[in-house]
Amino acid sequence: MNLMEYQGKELFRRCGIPVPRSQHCKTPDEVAAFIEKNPGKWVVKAQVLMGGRGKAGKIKFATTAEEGRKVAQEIMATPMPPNRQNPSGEPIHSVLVEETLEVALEAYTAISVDRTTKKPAIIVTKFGGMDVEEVHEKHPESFATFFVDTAIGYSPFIGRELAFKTDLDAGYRKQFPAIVAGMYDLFFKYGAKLVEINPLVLTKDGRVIAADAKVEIDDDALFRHPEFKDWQQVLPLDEDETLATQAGLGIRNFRRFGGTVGTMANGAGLAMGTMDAVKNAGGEIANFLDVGGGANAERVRSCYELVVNHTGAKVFFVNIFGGITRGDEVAKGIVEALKTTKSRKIPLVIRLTGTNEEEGRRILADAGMTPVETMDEGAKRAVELAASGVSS
Amino acid sequence: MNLMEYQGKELFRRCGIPVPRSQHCKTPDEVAAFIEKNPGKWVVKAQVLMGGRGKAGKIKFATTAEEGRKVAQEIMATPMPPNRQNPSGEPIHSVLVEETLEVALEAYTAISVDRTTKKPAIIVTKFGGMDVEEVHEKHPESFATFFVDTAIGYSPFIGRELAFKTDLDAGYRKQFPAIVAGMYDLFFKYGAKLVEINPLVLTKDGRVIAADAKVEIDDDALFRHPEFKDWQQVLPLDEDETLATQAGLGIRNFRRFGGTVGTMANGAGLAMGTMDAVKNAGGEIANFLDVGGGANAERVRSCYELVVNHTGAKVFFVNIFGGITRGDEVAKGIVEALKTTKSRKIPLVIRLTGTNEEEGRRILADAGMTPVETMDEGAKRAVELAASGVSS
Amino acid sequence: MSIFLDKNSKVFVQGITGAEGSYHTGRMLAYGTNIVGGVTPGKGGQKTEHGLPVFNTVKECVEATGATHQCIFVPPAGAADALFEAYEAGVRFAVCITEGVPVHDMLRVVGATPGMRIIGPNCPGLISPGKSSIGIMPGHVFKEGNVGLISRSGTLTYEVVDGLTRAGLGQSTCVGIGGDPIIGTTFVDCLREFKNDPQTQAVVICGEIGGSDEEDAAAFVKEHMAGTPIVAFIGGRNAPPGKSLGHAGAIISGGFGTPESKIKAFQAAGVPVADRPSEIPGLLAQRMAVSV
Amino acid sequence: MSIFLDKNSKVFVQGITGAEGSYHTGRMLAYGTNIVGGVTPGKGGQKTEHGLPVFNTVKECVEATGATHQCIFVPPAGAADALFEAYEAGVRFAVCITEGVPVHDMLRVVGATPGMRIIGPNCPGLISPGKSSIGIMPGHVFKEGNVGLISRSGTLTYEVVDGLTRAGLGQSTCVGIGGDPIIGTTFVDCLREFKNDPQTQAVVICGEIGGSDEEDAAAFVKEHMAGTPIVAFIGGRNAPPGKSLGHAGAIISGGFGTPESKIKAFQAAGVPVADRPSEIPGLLAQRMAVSV
Repeated sequence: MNLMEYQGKELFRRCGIPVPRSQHCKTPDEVAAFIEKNPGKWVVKAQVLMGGRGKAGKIKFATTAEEGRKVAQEIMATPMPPNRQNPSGEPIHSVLVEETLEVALEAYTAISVDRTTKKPAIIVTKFGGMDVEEVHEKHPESFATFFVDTAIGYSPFIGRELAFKTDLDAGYRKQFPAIVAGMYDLFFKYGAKLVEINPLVLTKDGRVIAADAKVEIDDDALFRHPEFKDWQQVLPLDEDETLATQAGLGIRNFRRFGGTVGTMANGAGLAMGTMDAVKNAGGEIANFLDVGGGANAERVRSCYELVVNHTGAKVFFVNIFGGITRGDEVAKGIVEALKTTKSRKIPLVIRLTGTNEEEGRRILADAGMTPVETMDEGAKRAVELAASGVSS
Repeated sequence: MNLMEYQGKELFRRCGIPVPRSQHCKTPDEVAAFIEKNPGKWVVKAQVLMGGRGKAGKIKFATTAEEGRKVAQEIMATPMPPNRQNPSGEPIHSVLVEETLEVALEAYTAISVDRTTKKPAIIVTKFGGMDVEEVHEKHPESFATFFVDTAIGYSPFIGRELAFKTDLDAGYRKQFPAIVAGMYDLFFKYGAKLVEINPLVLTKDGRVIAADAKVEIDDDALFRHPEFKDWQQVLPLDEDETLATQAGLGIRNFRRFGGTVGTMANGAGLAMGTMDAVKNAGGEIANFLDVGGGANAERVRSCYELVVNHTGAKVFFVNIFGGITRGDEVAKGIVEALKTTKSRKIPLVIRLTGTNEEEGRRILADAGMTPVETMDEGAKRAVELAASGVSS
Repeated sequence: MSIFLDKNSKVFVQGITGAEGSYHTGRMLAYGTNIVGGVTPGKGGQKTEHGLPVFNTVKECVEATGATHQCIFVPPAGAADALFEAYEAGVRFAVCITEGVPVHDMLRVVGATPGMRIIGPNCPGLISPGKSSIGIMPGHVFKEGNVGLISRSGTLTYEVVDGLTRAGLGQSTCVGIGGDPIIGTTFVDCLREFKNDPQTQAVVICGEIGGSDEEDAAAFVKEHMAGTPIVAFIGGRNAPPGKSLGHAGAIISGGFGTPESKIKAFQAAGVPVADRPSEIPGLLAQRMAVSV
Repeated sequence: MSIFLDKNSKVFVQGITGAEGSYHTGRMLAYGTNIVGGVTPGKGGQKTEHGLPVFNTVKECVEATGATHQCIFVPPAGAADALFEAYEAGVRFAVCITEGVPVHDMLRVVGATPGMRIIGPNCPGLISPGKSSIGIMPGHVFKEGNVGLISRSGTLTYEVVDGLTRAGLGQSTCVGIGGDPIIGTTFVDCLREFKNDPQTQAVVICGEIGGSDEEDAAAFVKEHMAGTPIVAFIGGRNAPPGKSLGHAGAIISGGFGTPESKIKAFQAAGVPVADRPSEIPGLLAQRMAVSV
């Protein structure tokens, strides 16, 4: 779960990371009222999850209440422009009104999870305020990383070491270890997978302040933080994620690709393997669908309807290799789905093996269906059926 | 630093340990006003650091506002009766008005620092509500201890293991691991050396509640918790501790014993050794005084006045073996003390060796003083002088 | 031989009275796994439907049964606690089947349990065919033999093994290491064991997009196992970049983690990468024929 | 030989530009300690008044100088951080002079630095007479020889050593282990080293009331060092029970920790306990004569 800037900064505040003075506003009127009461030079920033707010004209300045109302209206009038990963853009429901900083320098720092060392990794470069991947291409030598021993945890020497190694300006040094301490605290306390400050500003009057906040919370840790429930609801799911949720799947278990061969498998690995098999057989994939471990009949039925009603599938390739998932349950679900569904019907290709496969095959046989033997065979048959348009 | 019950319970609350509903009151009027607004059966408990409140009649019940005022007056009218360790008793400045619990069972649990394993130790027995040392004498087999690996920290299995091992009633089991989690959290978060709940009550309606709270904070960790400043001021120092503080010493660096040989040494070990030496030479010790490492002239002067003015010393044995403490500084302090003090003068026996001993001896020689060579020699001479009453 | 697990390994099941725990305990017993008991707090002293003793704590279980191998079927919130409990009770081998364990719990576990071998979490377990199985793998697909297999995926593993078995290539030990970002045992950890296992003559590595475990494995093979017949497969090659498909670990990030990066690494180590699971047995048989 | 420290041990001083750090660096250099540099964040690149290089971090210091022994003179709030910094930089021997380190910091340090030998905190350091000294002990009191000494107290140690030296009994290594509740190195840790040190022929143990380190030491001697001439001393025997005198560790609690308990333990191990420091040389000489 990605947090918006204002949410990330709220967590920064709770963990003692300095942030600019700000007010989160849901309407242009609120913006105007706030600036009215708090004269000064303010920046109004769209609160969205997509990047590229600056380029999209979604960050503007205001010094008067009227100006604040006007720029907020402009910002919120249109959604963020679409990009490849967010084809429908992102609507803007609120803005953050924030003090403008007299910036002397901008650095970059983040904590994330490193798979290789199995440790939290703290990353620093003195080049902040830019796209960090671009900086990494241009100045790879400017980065330093510290992998934290979790048995020790964060200790101030880590911040010092990183500051000296990356040649951070001396103005940062005194405050930097405490800021990283706050980030590490946030990382564990709230189950974050990423805590990123870009830029970490050194102001002309010597303060070090997190001018932006990017925080990603581990979805698996959300059960520990019921307080995020409210925040979760304001985050827009894309269409595929919404459909997945409605079908009772995890938000990442369903994804559409526009082809004609619908797929469903148990387990992400096999689901990806099934797509690979369809591709290898010359077909175009309609979707990725991982029905999950231990799927029951009801879940199978809802997945059938999801693929049939919401993708361009002309055939539905069901590929189950049972471990924790039981073949009889899946077979029951398929039979029931076909019996009860009011959706259009498309040809089914079923591959069913592993746990309780005999019973599953018997249930399918009783309903007049004959499963294929292997994944490749099933993929081939599905691609043929999609091409021919024949009904099963 | 020991905390009073209401302070300990405030920390319990912050760490999620259930405590009875309560109100801390500084006057009988406050007690009456609280009970007036909150009808029910209340218990009024003196807030003191000394044990034995029940036996001393400092815990009383009240069901009406008038009764509350009356018992609070009675409790606060006289100090806690003196005992050997607190010869002047302890004044009562406030009471805790607390809901009475319908007690089904009482257990005991604590976390402290174990020197041998170098780990936090969690201790449990199902026999609570009594003097724990007495319980330990009678039912040593009822205790279980878990030494926590700090790299792992507290994990709920620890609470479960302790509950099963000590045969805690099943009514405790569900809530117990979370309560110990809160205690462990408090232990590290606030730098406690002891967190003790006695009794941990299981109520008749199935709640598990900390009915008392004993918390000792590590004095060395107080710098991390400026918020304890307020609490620190209400804790009564005994007379020796007050004198130590006034002389610029740590509160544990000065203690009086009623004898005639005053002592001062650098380092607690040598200070205790000096007392042993005086005892061995047949003398009665006036005091323990550890002037600390790296003592300067000014500190030496204030210690001289402390011993001369506030003990029954007839002679003052100064025993310095310099490591981090420099002999010249100590010598300067002695000379200056004698020159400037307006206190009565008593014979001095000085032993000065270690770091910068030559310079120190020269300074003393210039002032007409001749140090003794060894600790035993010094002790013997001091005891003789105390007995003879001769002035140096 | 085999790695990590054999006929004599004494296994206990954490969460043995839960629905999943109980069901798979039955299946493991049926496969021949030497399960000696289980743990469910508050049910100590009872017997499971299979007649196994239940204990309140791991410590009691280990003391009473001498169990050495833990199999975890508890909810995500309790997985780290179960691992710590086993570690403190002296257990040094654990398999965590649980899916959805918070990544920070695993960071803490991995950092504070030196010397403990943890398989998973979010994994199907491991099996030494003909000897013993810990986890949820469907035993009848496997066949005893001399191919070691390591996989990040669960069900894809069965697919691959099914092909091996049909081709007459039996397995020494198959380890499903799990697809989470932080796992206890990596490809390299397993390769190190296979290298020293006399039964294992060849290895199949089933990787996935995302992370750098495959690249690390390729580097290890290059340096230490150049003579061993090894075939690799990379799942999710048709997943679009930047989209996270199911496994939290399978997010393509930076240059590492792309199928191209992994294939290149394996090729540099002389390890052929199968285009589809069904090609694996043929490629492996070729390599084994050459090496003999 | 000697334990922990000899002429070649490369020492660096953390907090070398502070008042105490700088002063005692000079004294250690004068004694012959092989100090190769020091650390003060922000002063990297400078030289100390003694001409030693100053580094910003321990890592830089270790990489540039090959230092292996850390001597800490930082304020209490920074002691744990200094130890962790050294540990992560690969240093495995540290002496923490700092007094007033929070007990929880030491609990965390001791639990998370396996394999690191930490002396202290709140200790005078250690000295291998004639070779090297780390800490604040007054070198001129010591004399090279074959008596190992371990003490919880600082200044009392000097008292005892002074007596040994005057009696012609030189020392192999003298370790002031510190008087705090949680210390890195205990009597037993030191005894284990002395047992294997060819230079050390006899040992003096200077204990104190409180804790159970002395009892543990007595048990170790009984089991492993029965033939070695050893004499003990217990400080604070005239401290009243329940009163805490100076050292937080010297609080009498329960049955353990009383002078009686400690004396009894040593006597059971055949270790004579001196009534006063001045008796130690005589008792030790007696034991050494017998054992020769």
